[in-house]
Formats: sequence, structure tokens, C-alpha cells
Amino acid sequence: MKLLYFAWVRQKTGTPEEDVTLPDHVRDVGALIDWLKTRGEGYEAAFADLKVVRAAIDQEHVALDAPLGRAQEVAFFPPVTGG
Amino acid sequence: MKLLYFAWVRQKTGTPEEDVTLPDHVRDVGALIDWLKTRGEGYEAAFADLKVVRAAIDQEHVALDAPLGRAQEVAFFPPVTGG
Amino acid sequence: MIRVQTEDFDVSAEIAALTKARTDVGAVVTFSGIVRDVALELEHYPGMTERELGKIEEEARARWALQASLIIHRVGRLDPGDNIVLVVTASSHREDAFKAAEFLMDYLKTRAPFWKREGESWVEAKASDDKAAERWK
Amino acid sequence: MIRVQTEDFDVSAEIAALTKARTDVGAVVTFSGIVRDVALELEHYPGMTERELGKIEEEARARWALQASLIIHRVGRLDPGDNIVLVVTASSHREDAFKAAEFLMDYLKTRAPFWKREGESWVEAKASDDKAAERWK
Repeated sequence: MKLLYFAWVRQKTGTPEEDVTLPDHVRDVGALIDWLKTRGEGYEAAFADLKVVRAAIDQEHVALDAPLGRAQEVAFFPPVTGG
Repeated sequence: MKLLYFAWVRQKTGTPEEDVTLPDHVRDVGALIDWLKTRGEGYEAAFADLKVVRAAIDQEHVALDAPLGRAQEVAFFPPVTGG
Repeated sequence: MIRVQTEDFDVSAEIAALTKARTDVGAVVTFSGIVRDVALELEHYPGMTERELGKIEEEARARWALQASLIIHRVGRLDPGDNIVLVVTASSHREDAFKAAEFLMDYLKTRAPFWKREGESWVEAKASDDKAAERWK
Repeated sequence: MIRVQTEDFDVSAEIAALTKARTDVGAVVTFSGIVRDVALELEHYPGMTERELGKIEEEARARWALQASLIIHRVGRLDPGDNIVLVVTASSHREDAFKAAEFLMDYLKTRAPFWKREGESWVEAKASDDKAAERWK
């Protein structure tokens, strides 16, 4: 699965994107976040306050409890500030 | 007093503007209209349907019963259609 | 600013003139009115037009936080596709710019002394324009 | 139409392109968002940005009678006074053009994946933008 990070989430994880193979028990976005937080301080910092983290699965906005299903690409980012 | 006419009111009266000396009893816009209607068919046609006639005194919109006061310039025209 | 003119206008140039050398404008809204299928002749009441447009603009600036505003209305003969009217509002915030531009157009449509003629027939005023203007009361 | 680009845009040219050779457009509304006091760096999510903007535009065209519409959003470094975003809506009627432009901006602000950075600090999302978007539900 491809993971993408934007804005300060990207700065905190230290990478714009990566390919990961998930453990079987990781079936929704929340579980994915919990798993990512075990991978180091950067991830812990990025996901410390989930009120300001948004997610997209295959380029569609989703809630943080959305099932991953057959997701190919999951992205994490702060609330958007364009316009 | 200077009278001005615009759009189809102008076409019906047959003149864009004229100077008139009003009889003493003409003290409001309504009386002015009644007096103008005595001045010929064109005026009668222009003021036949007062629902579609608007007036301005000294370049300010007024109702058809507004007093003339010391008006220098009175204008008659259809509802506006700019923009 | 108010202008009544026969010449066309350029939206970009007008925006640039209004926002030049300022860094407090975050939002610019423009409205352009364009002649549709039939050529028009636009008549107006010189003097009163400028007064009314000036009052309408003043009212908009009292109601919303605008850094700049502009109304241009053309008169004379206009062909299909030609610009008729331009309203520009500049603000720090988009809501003020949007609301003020709508207000300016609604008031202009119902208060500014312009009349449109298509060939031999005068365009009739629309009840929908009166209704649109009512909502600002 | 949707464009994400580093280059600037010209409002007049975009209006002309949208309304060219048509005589059914009577009303064009534009919104330009402009950088205020501090330079910005704009990051986005390529692919998702275009999808979201496309969906927002499609939604606007389902809700209002538009003859044409356009969203341009710039990315990269932008200085004070620079254009950030342009929305253009063209309709036979001014109310549709105004409402659709407001809607496009409100949805773009809350759904399109762009992020602004001022120097080292990321701009925070505003509750007022969420509230503005809520009213279209």
C-alpha cells in the first residue's frame, strides 16, 4: 500500500511517501494510524492530535474510522487551507 | 421648472425636456401629472398608466404623491432597466 | 468609484487599478453583465445616474468591509456579447466582497436610472429584480 | 474547467475564453483570491486536487444553471499581491452566477487538498470556512 503525507504531517513523518506492507489486523484508517505510531517518534508526533489529521483513501476524503478495503493509496494531511 | 422625460415617456411626450411655469394649485407630483395630461394626447398617453411611471425630484427618486416644494427639476420615466 | 461611459472596459485592468500597491486585499469579486441575443440601446439620466450609483456604492461601503469598489456602466449602442456593466469589490474577506457585489447589482438594477431598448421596444422591468433588492432591507 | 498551475492567470482572458462566440451568457462572476501581507508556499496533492475540484465544479453545475465555469488554483511560491485562485461562473442570470461562485469558493476552501505555508508555519484552517461550507448542505 502506498502512503502519502502532506504539509506538516509530511514534515513530521519525514517522508512524502512510502510503500508499506500492513499486518493483517490493520483493517481501517484508525488501526493504520496506530500501527504507524509504533514506527518512530516522527510518526508519533504526526499523529499525536487526531483532531487535526485528515485522511483520504484513493484520493477521496474519508473519516478516520473508514475501512481500508482494497485501498491502493492512503494519504494523511492537516485540514486543507487552499483558496 | 425644468421637466425631463426618459425612455418611452420621452417618446410619448415627444420631448426630452422643457421649461414650464406651473399654475399655483400644482403642488405635488400627482397634480403636475394631471396638469401635464391636459396639454395634449402625447402627455395623456405618457401618463395613461401610472403603475409604470416613476418620478424624480432634483435627481432623487420620489413617490407620485411627493410635494414639489422648491423643486428645480422633475423627471418622469419608466421603471429602470439597467445593469 | 463610479463611471458611466460608452467605451468598453477591461476587467483585469480594473482589478489591477483597484488593488495596486495594496497588500490588504485578499478577495476580489467582479460581476460583468453582458448583452445576450439582441442588440441594445442604453439611455440614462445624466447627473442622476452618477448620484444614484454614488449612493449605492456608499451604502455598500457602510454595510461591508471593502478596501475598494468600482461600478462602470456603459451607455449607447451595445451588440450581443458586449459588456454592459461591471461591478468590482475588494475586501480582506471573501464574504464581504461577494455580498457587496450582489448588493451593488441588485440596487443598481432597481435604482440607477438606465433604460434598455431592443430595436423599437423598451425592455420591461422585472419583478424578480425588485424581489432581489428587497432582501437587503 | 479545472487548472492547477504555477503560472499567473489573466481574469479578462479567462472570461473571454469562457464566453467567446456565445450570446446566451448574461452574467459573469469572478472571484480572485490574492496573497495578503506575507509570502506563501502552496503545496497540494496532485491527482486528488484535480478530482476534488472536478467534483466541486460538477456539483455547482448540477445546482445552478451555468453556461460555463472555471477554477484555477496556483501552487508553489506566491508573493504578497499575487493571485492564488480564480473562480469564474457564467450564466444567463446573475443570481446563479453569484451563488455558484460562492459555493465553489466555500467548497474549494474546505475540500480541495491545498496547504499554505507562511515561512516556517503552516496556515491553520478556519472554523469560519467550515461554517460557510455548511450552509450549502
